[in-house]
Amino acid sequence: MTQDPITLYRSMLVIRECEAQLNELFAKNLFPGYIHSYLGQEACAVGICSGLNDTDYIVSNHRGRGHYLAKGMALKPMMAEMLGKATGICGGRGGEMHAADPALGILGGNGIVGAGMPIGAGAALAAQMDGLGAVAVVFFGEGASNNGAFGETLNVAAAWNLPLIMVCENNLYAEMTPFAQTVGQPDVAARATGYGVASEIVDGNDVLAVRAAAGRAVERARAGEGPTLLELKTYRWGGHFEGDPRKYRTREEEAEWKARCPVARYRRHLVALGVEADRLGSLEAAVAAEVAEAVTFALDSPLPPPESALLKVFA
Amino acid sequence: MTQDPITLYRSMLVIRECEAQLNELFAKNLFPGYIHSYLGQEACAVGICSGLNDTDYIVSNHRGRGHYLAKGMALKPMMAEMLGKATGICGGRGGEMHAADPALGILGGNGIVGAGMPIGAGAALAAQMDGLGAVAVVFFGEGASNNGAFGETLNVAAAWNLPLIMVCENNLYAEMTPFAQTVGQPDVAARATGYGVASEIVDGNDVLAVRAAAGRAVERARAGEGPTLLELKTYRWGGHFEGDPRKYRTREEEAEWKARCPVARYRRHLVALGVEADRLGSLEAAVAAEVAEAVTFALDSPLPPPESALLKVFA
Amino acid sequence: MPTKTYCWAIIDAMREEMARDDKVFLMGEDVAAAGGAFGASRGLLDAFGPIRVRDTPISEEIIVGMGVGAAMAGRRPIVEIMFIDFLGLCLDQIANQAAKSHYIYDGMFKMPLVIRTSSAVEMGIGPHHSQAWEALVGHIPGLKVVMPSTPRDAKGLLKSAIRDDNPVIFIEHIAMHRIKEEIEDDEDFLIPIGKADVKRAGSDVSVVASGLMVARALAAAERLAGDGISVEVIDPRTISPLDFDTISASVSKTSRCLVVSSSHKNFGFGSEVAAEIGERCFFDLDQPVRRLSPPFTPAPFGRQFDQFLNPDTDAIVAAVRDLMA
Amino acid sequence: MPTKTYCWAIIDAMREEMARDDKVFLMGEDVAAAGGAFGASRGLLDAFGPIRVRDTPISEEIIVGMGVGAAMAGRRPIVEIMFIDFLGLCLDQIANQAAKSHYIYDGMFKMPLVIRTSSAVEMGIGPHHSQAWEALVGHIPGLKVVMPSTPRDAKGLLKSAIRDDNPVIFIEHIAMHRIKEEIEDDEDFLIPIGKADVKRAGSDVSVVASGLMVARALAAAERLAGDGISVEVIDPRTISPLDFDTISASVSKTSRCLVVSSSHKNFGFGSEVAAEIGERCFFDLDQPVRRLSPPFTPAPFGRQFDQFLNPDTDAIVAAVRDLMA
Ligand SMILES: Cc1ncc(C[n+]2csc(CCOP(=O)(O)OP(=O)(O)O)c2C)c(N)n1
Ligand SMILES: Cc1ncc(C[n+]2csc(CCOP(=O)(O)OP(=O)(O)O)c2C)c(N)n1
Ligand SMILES: [Mg+2]
Ligand SMILES: [Mg+2]
Repeated sequence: MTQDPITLYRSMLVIRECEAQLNELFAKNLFPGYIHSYLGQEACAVGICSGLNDTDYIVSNHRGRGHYLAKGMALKPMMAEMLGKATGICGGRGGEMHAADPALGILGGNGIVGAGMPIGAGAALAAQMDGLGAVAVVFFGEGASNNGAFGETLNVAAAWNLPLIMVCENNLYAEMTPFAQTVGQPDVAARATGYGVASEIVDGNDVLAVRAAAGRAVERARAGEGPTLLELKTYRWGGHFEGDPRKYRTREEEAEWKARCPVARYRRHLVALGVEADRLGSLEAAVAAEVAEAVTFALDSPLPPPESALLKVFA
Repeated sequence: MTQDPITLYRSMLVIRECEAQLNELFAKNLFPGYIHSYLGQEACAVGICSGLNDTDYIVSNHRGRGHYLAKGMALKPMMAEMLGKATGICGGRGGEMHAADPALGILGGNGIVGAGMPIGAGAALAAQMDGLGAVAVVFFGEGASNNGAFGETLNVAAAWNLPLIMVCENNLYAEMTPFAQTVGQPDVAARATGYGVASEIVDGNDVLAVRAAAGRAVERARAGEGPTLLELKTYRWGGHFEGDPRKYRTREEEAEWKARCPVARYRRHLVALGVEADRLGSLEAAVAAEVAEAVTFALDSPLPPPESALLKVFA
Repeated sequence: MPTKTYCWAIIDAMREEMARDDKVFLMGEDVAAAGGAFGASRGLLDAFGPIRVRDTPISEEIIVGMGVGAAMAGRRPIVEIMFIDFLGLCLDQIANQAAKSHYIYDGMFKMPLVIRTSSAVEMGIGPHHSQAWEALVGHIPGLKVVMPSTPRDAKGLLKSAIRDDNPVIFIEHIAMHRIKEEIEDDEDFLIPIGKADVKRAGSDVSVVASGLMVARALAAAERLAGDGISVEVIDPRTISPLDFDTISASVSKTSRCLVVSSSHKNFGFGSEVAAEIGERCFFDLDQPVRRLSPPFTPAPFGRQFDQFLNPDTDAIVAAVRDLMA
Repeated sequence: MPTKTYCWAIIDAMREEMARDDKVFLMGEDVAAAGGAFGASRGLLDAFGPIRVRDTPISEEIIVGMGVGAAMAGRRPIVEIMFIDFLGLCLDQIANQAAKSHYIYDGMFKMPLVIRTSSAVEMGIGPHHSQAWEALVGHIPGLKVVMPSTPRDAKGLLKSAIRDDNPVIFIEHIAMHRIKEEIEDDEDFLIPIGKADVKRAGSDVSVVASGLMVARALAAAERLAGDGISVEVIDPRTISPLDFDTISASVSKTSRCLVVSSSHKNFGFGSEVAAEIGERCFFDLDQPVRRLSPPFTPAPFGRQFDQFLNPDTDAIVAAVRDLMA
């Protein structure tokens, strides 16, 4: 992935627009099922993936659209997948929590919290065996760090010096429960040391900070220096899924975090760098149009035929 | 449990004798199945349990005789259980890896590495709810610390401030694999901090050091100050089970550790304290005789009737 | 008698039993402050406080495992595993610990542990939130597996499960949460575990239906009655131990048996019933025991697939007609 | 043809396939330096080095899960879970990840993962090392479940499993490690997954026997032949997908069927066979399909219990005589 500032901004915008337009669909009752919104976390996926190649792997979770898009998944098949359409990247079988693209090293999402960690470690192991310098990234929420797979994965990654980057997007809540209420120690990154894994805590709303930390971690991994755990402190603007009344937190807290909007922040940075507002404006319009086109494509696409449920149980 | 020095020594001796006499049975082909010997780790169980009451809980693992005896399980039913006899404390159904005694808070062994940890946390939770100051201890090997249950348990114990003492007997090997080869960081205790759990590394062959550390941990737990992880550095003299040819380590390493014998070491301490060798000698003879009696009792006891396998599936 | 939803029946059962016995407590993900991911523990935190109604970390293995330990130490835990699809993360604690402790330790410990979990079959949420795994846990000795199909059954069975000294897996169906039924207003209203319920009497065909399928079997029976086919509908209510006596008594009478469930055909609920009834009622049967089940595939995302994969009333009607042919 | 033990047949299969395809690698607890907890990977570390033969931490969930990830990234992992009793610690990775990825992702990923595991039924090691869980994994769509009963079958099936692009659970039986058999000395000697094997032809009764029970069924057949009863012994070899065509062809011929296995009766292997054969062969059967299985209890410590709980040759002989009565 390229790292030029405009591309970086564009990548965040695409995610932002997708989430916004999906929420509109949901409000209009046009979305089949749950939406796990990525609004507010755009800098995480984009910062991390901006330093990865197509040959690097990512493993996502239930909140995966940001990851898919940042790693380069094409908009239309991604969007169609979310709506469960036949034109989706998985033919609509995976749906909102499951998309993948082998050509880009996107090894899928997951409906099981934490289950992606061992899968990421396995991809890192394969990459290490291949010896071509590829790395694997696992995205997971802070809630997932309480699952047993977390400790097992950190340990084996350290023991085997795997080129694995564990990216914890700490958005403070796991479903309706504040993370702080389920732990004895609030920083996920602090758990790495005990397993012999390097770690950093990063402002997850600052795409440049995320990108820089990712760069360090990727460099270490490619150099054979082993795994890193990055904890990105961030916030999900929406509920656990759309429609969640968010009784577990205050509207003030939400407003505070929205004021730290990662997209607006990077936009200000670009303006300060001298990028003209016009250029950004037309980029924003272009992205909105592109996403709208993808949404239309997805809406207009047919559902997969029910009988296709019987196919592909086995290779 | 009392803490007087002779009782402490006696407790270690009982374990030592049991292990020695069971190994003899095994050599004579009189033992039905595997023996996971506790030889060399006597100071761990005794040091920990010497500070516990009958109302405190322990949860053991596959290498459990030391724990059972140190917590006070009667010799004969314990020994008969090991041989799977009807007079065993579980009627011989549990066998070598499973004994329990509700009256003494001994909540069983386990054939599944790591599975005792959540059970211990559950007992600690019950103790906390009871509000009577009881604590729960889980014994596990360093190998078990690589299992997912370990991180989950540390986390919840810290989050809920459970009166739980996690006792890792680090005897350097898990079956035939050296611990150091399966981790990125060799101290299990170091993993506690990241989860917000207090920890100590202790010389597991020094019963007084273990007892002191256990005392501190128990005190914290009873005072409502939460969990502690104690890592006791020790060594199992035998193989993973009797008959294991121990190709994964050197006879020199074994000799070094035998020179650090926890029983002999405490005996020297007692002699230095002025206890007469005679008194110790007759204690040793008495314990040997008592264990021999238990072995005879066990050998002479009948097997449970096969049809009893159909009983007690449900309460 | 008050009318309650399936969801409130579950809440009521827990509230009544928690009030009755202070050893009972509830823990699981989002069960306390949020009142349950599906609202099935609303009000319990307020009623019983944070010691007895606890939000856990996302740690399925210790959710069950702490339940095991707390039960061994004298409590009567109710633990919640949000979706039955997550059982793979805690099956060791279920199958090797909870189910075997009473047995291994010669009856010295009771294991009054209820594991509440939900099936989301047919809700279109995709492959990790759509499974019917009652047969999986049905294969484990020492467990009881309960699957209520109506609000009243849910309440009476859950109360029995909480009072039971054995580990009980209690499988709720999210798709049924809002259905309503009149329920006895009696604190000691219990439905026994291990007893099947003849939901409709009939004489021509026995339809054994569980969970979501009970209502469809009843609807099918109604339609078939119009054609003069009299269908007996049996809801086992308890998957393990299965009440074969009730089922075989029915089949001996009707000579025909259809089993309908959300459990995959292969190694599933239907196979267990067909094997045992095929044996017990061999000389009474006019036709082999037939199974209507989802085919042996995962469930893709989307309701259209669920509808295609799972038996509906039409399919039951057709299968019964086939049996009568 | 060289004579090999069951254990060496397994080693040979892995060695040949690892030599043939450098994408194949092995990981598990004690599989490398120690050559396997039961010696079933002796020599592989020396032959292929520490990159391809790896000792793992005691972390069952990631042993399987890393296999899943490595397979998605182009490798062909063989992972070992020491005892099948430990599957409860990794069932999510097996059932939700390995078994479903090809399906969910519309065939974009293959899942050439072999999960080798051992059953220790009847070895007296007690409740956590004594289970026959083939039916448990048999209930999961997307998995293949293979259970060889002889050295030759073990080799041919394991080689097929390694070459298969789907996840395969390969269940070894420790009690059979030392039995010997002649095996073809051919690097491409394969036994197809999904095909049952008629281990002995006969005309009066079909005995479907799996795993440890095959040898007993054959011994029983030998004894019964002396009484003039001709027994056909069918070893399914593959538990899922089950080759019902071969079994039903046999039962159509014999009109009588007994299923013998180490799998619990309830929701077990026998129920699956009895249900399907009871349906397919209903009008051919003279007697119901009978199941000989351990009763529905855990296994206590000690061989006397195992002998009591598990079917032996006498029991098979008696059951066949009953069927003929
Ligand atoms: C094993 C498992 N347990 C529980 C759930 C239900 N669940 C889905 S998302 C979620 C919260 C995850 O929180 P976190 O990891 O912080 O990710 P976030 O949703 O905040 O991005 C839970 C509990 C699940 N899908 N899988
Ligand atoms: C879940 C599980 N995995 C593997 C095993 C096989 N096993 C039994 S003991 C053991 C080693 C345990 O090592 P450690 O925890 O260090 O205890 P130690 O035997 O050294 O006391 C293993 C791998 C098991 N019983 N359970
Ligand atoms: Mg979160
Ligand atoms: Mg050890």
